Amino acid sequence: MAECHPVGFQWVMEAKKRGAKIIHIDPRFTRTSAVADQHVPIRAGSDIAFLGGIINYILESEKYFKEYVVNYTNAATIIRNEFKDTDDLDGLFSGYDPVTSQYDTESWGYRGITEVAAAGPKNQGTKVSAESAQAGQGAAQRSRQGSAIHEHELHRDETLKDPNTVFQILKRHYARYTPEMVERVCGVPQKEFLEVCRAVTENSGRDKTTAWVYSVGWTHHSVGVQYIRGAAIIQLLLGNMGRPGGGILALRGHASIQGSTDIPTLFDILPGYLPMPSVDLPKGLRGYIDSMVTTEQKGFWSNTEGYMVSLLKAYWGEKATSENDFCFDYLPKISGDHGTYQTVLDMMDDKVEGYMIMGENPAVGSSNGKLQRMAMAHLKWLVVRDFQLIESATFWKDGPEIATGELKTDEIGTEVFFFPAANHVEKDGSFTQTQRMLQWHHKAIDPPGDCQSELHFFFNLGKKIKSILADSTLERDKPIQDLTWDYPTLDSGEPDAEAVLKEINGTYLTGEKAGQPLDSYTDMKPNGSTSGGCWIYTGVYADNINHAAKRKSGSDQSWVAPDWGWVWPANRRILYNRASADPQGKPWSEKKAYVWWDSKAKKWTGHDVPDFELTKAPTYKAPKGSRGPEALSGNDPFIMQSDGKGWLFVPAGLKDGPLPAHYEPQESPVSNAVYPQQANPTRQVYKRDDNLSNPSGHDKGSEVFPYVFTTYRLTEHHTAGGMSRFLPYLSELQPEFFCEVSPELAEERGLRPNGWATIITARTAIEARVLITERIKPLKVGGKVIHQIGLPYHWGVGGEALVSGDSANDLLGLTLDPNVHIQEAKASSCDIQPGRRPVGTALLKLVEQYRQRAGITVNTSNQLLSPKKGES
Amino acid sequence: MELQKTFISWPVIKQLTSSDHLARGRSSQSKRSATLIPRTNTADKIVQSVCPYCAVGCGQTVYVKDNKVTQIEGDKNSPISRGRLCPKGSATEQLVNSPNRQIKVLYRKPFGTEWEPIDLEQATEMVAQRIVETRARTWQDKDEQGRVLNRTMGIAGLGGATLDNEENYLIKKLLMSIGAVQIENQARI
Amino acid sequence: MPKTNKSGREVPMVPKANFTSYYGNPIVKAAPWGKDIPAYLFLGGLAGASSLLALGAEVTGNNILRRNCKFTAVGAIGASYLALIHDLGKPSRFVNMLRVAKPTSPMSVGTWIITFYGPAAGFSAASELRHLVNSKRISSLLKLINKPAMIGAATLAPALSSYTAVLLGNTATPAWHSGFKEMPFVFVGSSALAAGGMGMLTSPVSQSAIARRFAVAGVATELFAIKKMEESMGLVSETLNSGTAGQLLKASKILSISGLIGTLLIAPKSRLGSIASGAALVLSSICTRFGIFEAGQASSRDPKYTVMPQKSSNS
Amino acid sequence: MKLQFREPGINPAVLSGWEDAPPRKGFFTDTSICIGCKACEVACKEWNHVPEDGLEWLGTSYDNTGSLGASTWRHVAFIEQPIAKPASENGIASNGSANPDFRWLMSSDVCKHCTEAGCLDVCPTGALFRTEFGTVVVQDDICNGCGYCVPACPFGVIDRRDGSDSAKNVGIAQKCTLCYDRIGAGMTPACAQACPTESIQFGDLDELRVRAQERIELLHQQGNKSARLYGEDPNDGIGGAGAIFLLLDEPEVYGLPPNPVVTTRDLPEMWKRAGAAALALIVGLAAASLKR
Repeated sequence: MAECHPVGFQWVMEAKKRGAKIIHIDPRFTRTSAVADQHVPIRAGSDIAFLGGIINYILESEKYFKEYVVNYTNAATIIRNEFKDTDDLDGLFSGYDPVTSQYDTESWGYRGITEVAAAGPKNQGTKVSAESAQAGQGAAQRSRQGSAIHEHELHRDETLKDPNTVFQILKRHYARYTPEMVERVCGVPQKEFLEVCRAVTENSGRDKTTAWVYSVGWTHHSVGVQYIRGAAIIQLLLGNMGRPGGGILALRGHASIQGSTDIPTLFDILPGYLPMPSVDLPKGLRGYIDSMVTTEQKGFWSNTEGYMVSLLKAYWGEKATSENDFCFDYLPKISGDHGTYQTVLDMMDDKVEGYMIMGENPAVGSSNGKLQRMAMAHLKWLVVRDFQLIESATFWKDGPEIATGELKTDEIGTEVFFFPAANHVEKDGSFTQTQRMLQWHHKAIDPPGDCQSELHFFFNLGKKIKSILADSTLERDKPIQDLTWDYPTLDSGEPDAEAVLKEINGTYLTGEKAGQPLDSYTDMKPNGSTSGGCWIYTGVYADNINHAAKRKSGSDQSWVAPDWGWVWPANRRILYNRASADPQGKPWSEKKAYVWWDSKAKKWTGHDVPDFELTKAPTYKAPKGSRGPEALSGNDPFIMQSDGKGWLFVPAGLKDGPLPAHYEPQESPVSNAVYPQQANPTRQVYKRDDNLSNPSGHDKGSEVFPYVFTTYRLTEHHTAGGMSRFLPYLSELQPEFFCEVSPELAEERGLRPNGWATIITARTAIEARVLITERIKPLKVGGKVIHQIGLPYHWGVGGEALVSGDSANDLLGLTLDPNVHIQEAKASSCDIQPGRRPVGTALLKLVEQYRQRAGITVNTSNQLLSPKKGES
Repeated sequence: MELQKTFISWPVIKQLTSSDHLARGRSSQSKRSATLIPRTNTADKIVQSVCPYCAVGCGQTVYVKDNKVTQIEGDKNSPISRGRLCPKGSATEQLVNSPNRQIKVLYRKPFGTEWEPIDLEQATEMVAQRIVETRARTWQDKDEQGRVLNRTMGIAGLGGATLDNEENYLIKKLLMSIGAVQIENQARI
Repeated sequence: MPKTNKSGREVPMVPKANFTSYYGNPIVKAAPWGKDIPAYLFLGGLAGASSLLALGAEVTGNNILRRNCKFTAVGAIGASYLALIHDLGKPSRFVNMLRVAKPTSPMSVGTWIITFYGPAAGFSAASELRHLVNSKRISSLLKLINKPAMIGAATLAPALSSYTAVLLGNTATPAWHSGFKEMPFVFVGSSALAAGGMGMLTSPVSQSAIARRFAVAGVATELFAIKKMEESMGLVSETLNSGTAGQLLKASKILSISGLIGTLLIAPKSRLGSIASGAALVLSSICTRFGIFEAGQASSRDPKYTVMPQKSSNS
Repeated sequence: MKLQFREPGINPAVLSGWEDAPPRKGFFTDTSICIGCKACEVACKEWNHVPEDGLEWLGTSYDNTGSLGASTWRHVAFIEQPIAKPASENGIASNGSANPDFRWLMSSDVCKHCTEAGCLDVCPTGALFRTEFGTVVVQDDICNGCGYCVPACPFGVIDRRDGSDSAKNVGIAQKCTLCYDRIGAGMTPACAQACPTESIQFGDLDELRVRAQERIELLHQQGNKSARLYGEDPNDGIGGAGAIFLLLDEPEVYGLPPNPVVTTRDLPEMWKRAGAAALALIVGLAAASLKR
């Protein structure tokens, strides 16, 4: 956190000053470790074992927060008898189909609920955007649009004794995650692990809360979502959710990466986490809504239709009517994974003609860099919009494949357009930061030369497309013709960003308030009388005020600082904050008071906007047959969940299991010590010769790639370098690509300080300067010494940046998490050798030699189901 | 007169006639030093902004003089950052005023070996044409089972995490209308 | 066990540097000066001592020597000006040197010295040429100022010859600062032997007895002072015996001793011997100045010379 | 006219003709909370338009800056070191039992703005001067690049800028000005304002000294015996620094001199010696002249 979010880290240092203990769990000793009370070096890719160990510790030593767990989580809920756990099935959960490599999640359901929280169509329910998991608005939540679950229908045992309660299942599931197992899998000595357990549990309860902070070190795995789930279970057991100083905080790396998930430029969702319509849903808007929401839907997803219709009204305005299903079928339909990696593979296969890149640098920043660049050479046309001539714009000229002869400039048919972009001081607009806060940035100057904002460019582009197709009579062109695209413009011709924000916020279309902005998403109507581009953002423009631009000094307001920016939803700073009070509505402790029930005024109040219906008493019991918010009882703090409870066990919505189980990465130097199943049996693999994998575990050839490498960022650079490697002040601070190795590994491989090393995987080989450091410790894993190599990934090969170098991402292959389609970038295997890599075709030869030595084919490590013992 | 003034302001004279006999302080101060003011004081315009790098969302104050950004620093009022910035945030002024920043549209013909200059309007028009053509070529009305698709799989996008919400909104809206579904950003990566 | 250096000679074992440096990086910075500054150390010293010797020649009636010394002085000081200006980062701002007069700054003091010394030496030398001037008025004017100029130059001369030692000593450069007590004597000795040597080089044997004696006194002073200086420098004295500085100072010693022998034995008898001995002495002075300059630079580059003495003064 | 070279305990600004000087300003750099982010380096360069200082990878931990210099006015040092004491004793960088013998020190170095400043003393042009805030500043409109200040600094802070003539202030001595322009307008110096963790604090020096004292006492209480203050003692060899530091190890580990003394302290003695030598020269000449 100190490394990549130094300014956010000031609050950690502040907490430390007040006595907080800081524990840093990371393969490397980073700037964070330097000031932490405890640094725990861990084997990359083993975190679920570590988290599972903590869960086991909490349960075994009965350190969980009982009142919280019983009332606010689904611990007491009874799961179907048919459910079988990993203990029974060699590391699989019940419902696995070896043919499709997918789970039928039916057996994971709640007993007594027929279609247990079946979140929309089963194959759609979990197509949750990658980092929405990070947003805390995760996979589980969005698929929360399950059938109503009323307490009277649920089988619950609040004594938590029934063997089929979530609690007992949890206990059994994690029983094998002992301190010994943690040591064996993670390479963390038991003493050190138990120190963490003690610190975390002692610092949780009524008076204290513990926070977990993570970044892509957790999401970049073939089991990434389950990493976060592991932390979620811990936080729910310890009562750390919905409370100040608690939670699971995702630290995100781009100014508005949260915003680009909320208002997504992502294939599987529409604004506000509404799922993209899928081809296999029943027809029309009705089919779409019904697949998610039943008539008795509980919680705030019950108004999904209002959100969706308002969105359609925002898109197609008056053309969207109840008669034509509000133009629902204008929306394109998805039919599987169309994520960025799938798209790149489709480019390789010449299925994609055009590619528009805006403020990204996939040639350097995406995994399997060679594939990225080769794929771009297959395009008909490419648009790159950036501040500088990044490597993705110049791959045809000076990319590494030109050097190896795999590409020849005059044989690349891709037509390339480079458009210079305006930066944040040259345009009005809002960023949504990592805690869901929208902050407006004001335009200070006009952009220079041809530079334009995306707002301006896409507005113009839209107008041009509309005008080209204005006279078309084709059905397919109607969505374009009917699209509302008439934003007021400034003198420069760019659209007024506030007008767009207002459209996002939503407005009343009829009645006396017609034209007025909506105050809250609860105002959204399914009858077409409201519009709104992103329901969760409704309220940001309430009362015709741009609340994102609120700038009341932090020193002039309470510590929650509600008058700085605007946080979705409803300017609420902590989600599910009803949980900060006990079931009776009183703060768990004075020290941790945040939101509470004021019994005199008969309403919820506190430091933050209560995440609960204001006048719903803690004692309220939802009547039979109620739906929507009404169906939430007074002690159901998790108001977006279909049962109002925090989910220790996820009965539906996840593709790879209701509970996190430790699986090894796609490429691991060890076999899974916890289960016979080696890796996530539902991970997404690509059996292609442009995406080969190293042998893993005890497979033959795995000894050729004996080391683990992990990629990361440095304080001094920004992701793929487009905003840092072109600036002298940042480039000089970290001018070259280097690898971090332990003195022991340096000795083993003959690496010299400040010399060069070549790092090899089945994909390619790259070179880096050698930084030998005691900050990297060899770990003892199951009696074997595991060396890890650290690779910052900021550099790329090209001719335009001030500093360049090989790209660490070139080493990575594509293996994805099945829930969110994020690549495994944080734990892979490799070899390292002293000296510089060969150039030209010699480089290709070197890699080929390695492939042959390790016996690599397209099937290597791509068998999803591990062979049973004795089969092999 | 002028000469006399110069003579009197000669530091040697000041040194001998003031308490700063050793000429280590006040008497050595140049006129420029004596009248120095920070460039933030002479800004025409001070604009509130947000750091464009990571997602912490640190407040920035942008100082503008003669339609040029002269300084960008932390906004002390921000309850998130309290005026502080990391090295990247501190380099924002250089990001904005970078002398090597690309400010012209460039075009590379198919099989071309070099960039060529091109007019912005023309380039935008060409992109619009490419989109329309590709869309027509790759349009999918229905799948093999006759279910509605209404899409093109021939156009993809990547980017958004560094952009404004309003921009992402327009991009998504436009691409939904043309039926391009493969719109992705860093959040997947 | 005694350590041997490259030449195989035993050198005293230096206590091992027992400290942790920051990646071996220097702590203090070496002066950003090029060859101009050691050249100036030589030239300034030569000028000063020559002005003094000119006075001695005047008193003893050695007119040719007097004239030659004056010319040496003015040439040397002229070259000094050029060297000093050339070494500035902003030569055009040379005049800013006269903004202030700072007794805490040897360079400021030196500037004021050469500001007055230079014209004095100039006029003094010019008066030697008065018979070449046609104008009677100028010629008599030159005659008039001859004595005041000569005496003026001679008065400032000792300061000019010695202050440069303070210029070096008043720094954090270990080799320069640690030798500050003896270095003025090294420098005046070096100045004297250079001026004497230059006198021998330029003037007839018959005229240069005083120059020889001046040079002998200079050599004796310099050799003695340098030995003393080495002793008081402690650990840092290593820098006088190693690297470029070591070579230069060794050359200086050989030259000065052979110059001394020549001065005593051959120079009084032979013009050629006088020239050779004088040249050796002049070269010796050059080597001394460059050697001490280089020793200082080398001592700045190795953090141990900064840290070790400070640590021992600490405890 | 009394030529007082030093007068310990007095605001040096007052001694330099600023009878009406405001409280002396300074930095307190608490390295125990430094996270090595280098924001100070960049913020300083950005505000002061200090040019880039080389794109060389040094391989010295995360430090690719090397040292302070003409184009580096803040420098973050990174020291990876084994430590000999148990982790619990080290309240700052104790890093768990797996690595109890290792710590990573970071420290942002800067000009010390000495009470007795060698660079200022030796400057022949008055380009370097003592400001009303008690700080030491080079006036780049005056400096002629004589370079004398460079070897005079016992910390190796100031340097003359090299580079092509077109670059800014080439040939001129450069160093931290403690943002003379900013503090004159009541602002915080760029580095201190940027510092995310308040490792760099700016303020009235008297107050910073108190803060530093409190902090060191706390650390000592927590058992961090190796923590020490640097430059805070008005009786040290430079009369105390205007930029004081809290270090976790010996100064030289960070590239700082352990016990620097301003050279000017010895200057009276030097002048005496030079006088004696000058006299000796006269005596030598007299002897040479007399001995006939």
